[in-house]
Amino acid sequence: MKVLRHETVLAILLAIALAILAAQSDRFFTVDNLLNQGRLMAEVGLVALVMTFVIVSAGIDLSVGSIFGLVAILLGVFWQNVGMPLPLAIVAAIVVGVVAGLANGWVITRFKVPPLVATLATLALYRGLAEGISQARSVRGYPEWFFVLGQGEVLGVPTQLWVFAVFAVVASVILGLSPFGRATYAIGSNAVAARFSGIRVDRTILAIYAASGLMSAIAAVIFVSRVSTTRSDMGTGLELDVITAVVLGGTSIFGGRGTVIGTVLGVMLIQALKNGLALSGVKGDGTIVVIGFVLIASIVFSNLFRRNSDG
Amino acid sequence: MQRTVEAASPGGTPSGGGDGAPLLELSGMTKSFSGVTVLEDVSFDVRAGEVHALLGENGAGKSTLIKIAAGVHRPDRGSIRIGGREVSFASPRDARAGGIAVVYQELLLFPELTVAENIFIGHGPRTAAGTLDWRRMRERARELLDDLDSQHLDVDARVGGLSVANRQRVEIAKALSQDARVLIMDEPTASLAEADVQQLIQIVRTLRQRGVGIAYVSHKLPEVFALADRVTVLRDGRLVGTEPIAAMDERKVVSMMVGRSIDQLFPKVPTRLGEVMLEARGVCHAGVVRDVSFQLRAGEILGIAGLVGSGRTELALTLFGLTPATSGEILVGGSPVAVTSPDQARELGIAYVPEDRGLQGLVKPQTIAENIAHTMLERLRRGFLVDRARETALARHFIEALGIRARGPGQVVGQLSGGNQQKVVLAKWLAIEPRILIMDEPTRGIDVGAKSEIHALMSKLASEGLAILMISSELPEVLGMSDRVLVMNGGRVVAEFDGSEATQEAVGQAMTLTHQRGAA
Amino acid sequence: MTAAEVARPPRPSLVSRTLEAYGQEIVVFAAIAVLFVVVGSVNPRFLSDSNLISIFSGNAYIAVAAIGMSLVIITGHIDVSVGSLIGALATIAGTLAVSGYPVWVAWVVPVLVGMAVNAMVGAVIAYVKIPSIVVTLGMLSILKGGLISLTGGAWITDMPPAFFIAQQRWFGIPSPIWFMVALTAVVALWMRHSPTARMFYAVGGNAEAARATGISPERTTVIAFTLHGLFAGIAALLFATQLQVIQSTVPPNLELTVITAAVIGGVSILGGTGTVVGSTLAAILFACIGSALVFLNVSAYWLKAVIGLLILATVLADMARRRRYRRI
Amino acid sequence: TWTGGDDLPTNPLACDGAAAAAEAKPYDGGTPTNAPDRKGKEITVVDVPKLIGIGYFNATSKGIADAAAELGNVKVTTDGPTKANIDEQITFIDNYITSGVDGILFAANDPVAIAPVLKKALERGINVVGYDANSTPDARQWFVNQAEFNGIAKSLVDRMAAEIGGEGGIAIVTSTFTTPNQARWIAEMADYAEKCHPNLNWLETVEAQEDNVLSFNQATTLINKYGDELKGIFGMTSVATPASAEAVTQAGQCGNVAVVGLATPNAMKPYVESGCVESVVLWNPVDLGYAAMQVLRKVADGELQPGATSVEAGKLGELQVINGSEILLGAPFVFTKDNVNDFDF
Ligand SMILES: Nc1ncnc2c1ncn2[C@@H]1O[C@H](COP(=O)(O)OP(=O)(O)OP(=O)(O)O)[C@@H](O)[C@H]1O
Ligand SMILES: Nc1ncnc2c1ncn2[C@@H]1O[C@H](COP(=O)(O)OP(=O)(O)OP(=O)(O)O)[C@@H](O)[C@H]1O
Ligand SMILES: [Mg+2]
Ligand SMILES: [Mg+2]
Repeated sequence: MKVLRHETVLAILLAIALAILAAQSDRFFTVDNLLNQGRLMAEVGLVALVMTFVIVSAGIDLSVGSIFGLVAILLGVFWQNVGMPLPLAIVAAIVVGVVAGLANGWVITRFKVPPLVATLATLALYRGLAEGISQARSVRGYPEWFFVLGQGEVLGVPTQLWVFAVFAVVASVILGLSPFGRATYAIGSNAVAARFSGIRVDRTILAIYAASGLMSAIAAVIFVSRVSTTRSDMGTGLELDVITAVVLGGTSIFGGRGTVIGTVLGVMLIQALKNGLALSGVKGDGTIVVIGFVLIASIVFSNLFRRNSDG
Repeated sequence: MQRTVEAASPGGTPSGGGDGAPLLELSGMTKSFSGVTVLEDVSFDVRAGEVHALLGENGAGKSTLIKIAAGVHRPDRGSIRIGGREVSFASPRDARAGGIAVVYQELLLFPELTVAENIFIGHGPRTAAGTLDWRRMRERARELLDDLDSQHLDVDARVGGLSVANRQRVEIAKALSQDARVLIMDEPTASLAEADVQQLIQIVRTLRQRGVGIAYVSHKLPEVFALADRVTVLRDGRLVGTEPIAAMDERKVVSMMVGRSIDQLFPKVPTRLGEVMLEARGVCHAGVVRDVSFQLRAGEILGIAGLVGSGRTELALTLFGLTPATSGEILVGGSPVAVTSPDQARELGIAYVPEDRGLQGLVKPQTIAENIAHTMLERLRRGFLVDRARETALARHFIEALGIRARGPGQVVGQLSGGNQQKVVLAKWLAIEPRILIMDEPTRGIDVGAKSEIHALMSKLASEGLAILMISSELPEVLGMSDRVLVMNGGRVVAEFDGSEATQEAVGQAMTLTHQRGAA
Repeated sequence: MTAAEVARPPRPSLVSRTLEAYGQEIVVFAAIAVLFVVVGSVNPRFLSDSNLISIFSGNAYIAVAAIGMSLVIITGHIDVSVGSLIGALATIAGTLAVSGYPVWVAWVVPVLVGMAVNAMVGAVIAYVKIPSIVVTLGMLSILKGGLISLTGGAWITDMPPAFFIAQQRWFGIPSPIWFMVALTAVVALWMRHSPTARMFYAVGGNAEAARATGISPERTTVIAFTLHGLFAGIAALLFATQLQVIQSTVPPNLELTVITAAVIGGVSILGGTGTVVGSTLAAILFACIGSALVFLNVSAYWLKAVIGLLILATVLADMARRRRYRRI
Repeated sequence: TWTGGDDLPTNPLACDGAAAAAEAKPYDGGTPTNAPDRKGKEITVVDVPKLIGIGYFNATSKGIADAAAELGNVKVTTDGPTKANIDEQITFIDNYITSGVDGILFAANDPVAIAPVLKKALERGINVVGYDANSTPDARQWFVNQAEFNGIAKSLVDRMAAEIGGEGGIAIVTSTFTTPNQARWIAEMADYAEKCHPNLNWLETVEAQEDNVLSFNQATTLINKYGDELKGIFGMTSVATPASAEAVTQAGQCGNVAVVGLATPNAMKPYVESGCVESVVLWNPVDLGYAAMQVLRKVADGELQPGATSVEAGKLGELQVINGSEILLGAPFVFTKDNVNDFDF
């Protein structure tokens, strides 16, 4: 067994980071600020949860950012131009997100296109659809109640943080303890053997990519509610932030290894660095550099530990 | 040109057992992986013009010893001599420079590259300008393959599309391309059908005539006795002994290998046959399975013999729903069923132990318990979750029942030896309590000890009423274990024998004769 | 005669073997041809040599970068940081040029830096055994952030005229086109005929087999990345000297464009196959699409959508082709 | 012609340049809740532009720094996203609110998206002043307007008309169709041209992000596509304009294709000097930043109160307050061969 799991390494790293940052600025380690950070990291966090499944199953989904943008735009278009009632518009937009995810899964399973290539294509495609549909118009003026999701609080905690927490628990249970999770790991480390064991490989993969679309969509709705407007360029570059968080969380990019807890820690660590460094007077560009180093370093460490522990 | 097996006919040509300084001499080899000692003070040498067989159970350390000789692993202790001169290999390149070529157990080829390039990768013929000389590369590849009379092999074909047997040929050609003085072969016949084995034996003999020294690892004793001049046996990483072949017989070798004597190799006890469990009526798949019909009864072991590429695996895949039948009818327990996916097959009580353990059978980085659970995910479900307790219990039960040598349910499968890995595959399918068990090459690459245990298991299961369909390229196994024998060729069932009337000659002949007809 | 002989399909014809080996290149080339015919018939000006020349020279740097990316992917790795690297090298080149160093210094140094940086990256990947996507994701951030913090994002202007190598015309053809064509040709031949280059294919195809054959996957990886750095450096030069102004920031999404070019060009993301001819053709294809949409009066709103569809189409075509030739 | 941007109404100026009667609007900006008395005290200010690393915002932050230095009692830092990305910009501002700055200067990537976080700032008693790109008025106190949309539209179109003799095909290279300012300007330009220069033939508008090589390629494509039909190119960003000029130069079309656009002088000098570009329209972004900083100081000192009609902005003198809570920097400035060398930003 491993002496020191990657998750442990991360937890320690996070603790250290929090300590240092708290020492740097007395405004960092306050309930207010931390909760606020929770609000800011919710979108990336949600997408990262499912991206963990995707990567554990030895896949990757580069199109999340574009689905995010597409759903945001459609939400606005359905509501304003099509004239649906907002709740319906939300549902409809999310459905489209799921379909977009399914399409990814379909191309991957049906035509055996490597996920990276398939989603590279849909990355452009979905973003293009978003821009084409939006015709560069942004939709604004949503009713107040809608902002509860992105700007409101429940029991003093940002709404989306609750959403994130719930999904995080659900996701970690599914991946860690459910038959579906087992299937995901099996597929990730040897898809052929999984198929030969009667595991429904294609169906599982379809489900995973659909879930990826779903979660991107939900994140998009939350985001629109947070910034109270929609634009076709929303979510640009989201995929890299998400993948960084997941990989930092110890999920093996080759599949078969990784946990949701790790991902959550990864997301939190990144957010803590972004915020804490800013508060300690480090500029945005400096922060990016630090995150880059932390990513590489953390993987190096846990690799060394794994090397020593189980040959 | 089919030759019958010269099982147990002692000795190779007298030219063997060449004298003078050994071409390759390994002495006092000790090697451990992350604390685990897998070789301890082993000595082994190869002389010019001899075949020196290296035997031992799975995990005995044969491949490791070979990888040391090939410069892949560095020994912790011990010395390597070539022609009496002490050397040390920093990399496989050094070993090759020293005239040592290896045909590895897990064929190490480049699927995307052509046959010719696979043969010459790293030492291709150069033009004056120092660039690769493709024309000469292809010519020489052609010559080498013709030497191995594999005229049919296209030097421009992508290796990824070749059959196991053909990949094997490419590997050997690759080894010969470096006109090595020492050729090491690690289980070269593990995945070959009889005909190809015979061919390989011929090749090895020819090489020996040319004065090449050959180290030969195999679990198949007949071919060892047909080829070897000397035999060295390892057990648990230690040297048990080195003897001239003349001084040995199968029993002695086996007892040296497993440290006890194996009472019986093919312990099939005839059982009372129950009703028909599985029936195929004119089953076809694409071009590879053609109009196959047969009946399989409870308690019966139905063996399928055939040459490589004869479509036995394809038949199994069709029955198991991986490549659904394009026409024909499959009946399970007398009622017609449509099997279009493995999970359907599983629900029908059909289990399939595939031919490629590593690729199709197991998820090596996962534990024994997890691997067994793969066929049972739905049944182990409690609420939304996998019942860990039952999962572990299940694994414990089978480790017990099948005598899997492992630290426990939590041990990673990749660390087990071949035989025990095969038992885990068997376990994960017995877990579903199948009515029909299809076993494809059930003992491929498995040592005699583990082999006889698996055979014992098979006949026990049969006697408990399981219907077993056994595909094997090892004729003795087919003959020894089957109640009935089907012979397949070109995707067709071309002959059927009752256990009693099935003999080496009859079956072998049926295979080739029909094969000739099929060709014409 | 042997059993396997029966199983052996008849030796495929030269045509079908060419199709198998160079199918993707052919698909992409066909796509370009179709594009030319269609757009040309709608608006002949598209085929005017002035337009073709500016399409090619304006995007040559992507093709050059894609050459290096192809090497890396063929070797079984990937680099998502190339965009940032090119941005950084371009800035270095500009800075040197304006701070009065001789022009050739401003040309050579960035290339050397590119090689050095990527050699390091390659070493970390190969010897510390960290997946390339992880290391390069990190590099992406480091280079991007580092660049801004160092330059403050100030633009670089009034470099000496001699510096603008990409604006020179040789025999009436802009130099970037020469670079693109020459480098592609040389590398393509080298990849086919140099024993060293074949190691990329070996390692990408089966690293373990390569090791057992005496090829060091580690060394090969480092070499591949170092060369990748070389081409990134050259690309950066073309990129930097095309205009009078150098934005000392990272060109947006460049890494995705470059990777896409390589992949659409037929370089298997799984490693072991592909040619740089394919990646260059793919880069040209994208350039043509960008221009063609303007000519076809397709609302620029739909540009990305069209590109996405096109990528999907080429990939599916490739998969269909592979299916035809896959033997099991 | 142009379909993008927002659906807000346009308001083209009179062709003769008679200023449209600016109807006096009441103050519609927001107010910080119980802001501390900052009069004369040293304040820390953060400047969060749309993005960092482009010449234009380097210039504005230079102006801001100058003003701060001149005032002596302001500590100001410029920080922002490397891409014009609303999410990151919001995060930056949010972080600085937490870190407890006294004042925030911003140039919004999206007027509505940025509003909530700005309001949060106001609630925390922070002074908020915008420049270059506005937010919804109630989310900030004042906005320093470099020049009104219709004013910029007028001078751009007038310059173009003058250079190409009032008729011919013209095309536009802009950043993205979603960028609010550019969208507004183009909308205003289209209507103004319709009204005052009916013979200008609007051919096409292309996107080029803030990427100068892409801008160059797009401009080149336009030149190749329309040949002689194309008489002029508008560059709508400080990136697109020099790139377009370069495209015209490299295509050997100087004199045949006019380039008029918004840009910073340094980037344009080569083309202005070579005569390929006659005139560059721009307010002076350094002044813009300078004014914004001055205004923020005045607000902090409580010297600029709602209802004021003008404000004294250091060396820039009196700046007039327009439609409610905006401060007008002045008419857009035109750089030509004669004066371009007097500027360095
Ligand atoms: N790289 C490795 N790391 C750790 N253990 C290893 C490694 N390679 C081999 N082993 C262990 O060393 C022992 C000997 O392995 P080896 O492959 O030499 O046995 P073998 O005689 O070839 O068995 P088989 O007949 O199944 O091929 C096995 O227990 C195996 O698990
Ligand atoms: N690992 C492999 N990769 C690619 N193709 C394979 C592989 N193994 C087998 N094949 C293909 O499948 C066919 C089956 O190979 P195999 O040697 O198992 O014979 P078979 O067709 O399974 O029939 P049998 O089981 O009777 O030998 C071969 O003709 C070969 O082309
Ligand atoms: Mg072995
Ligand atoms: Mg088989």
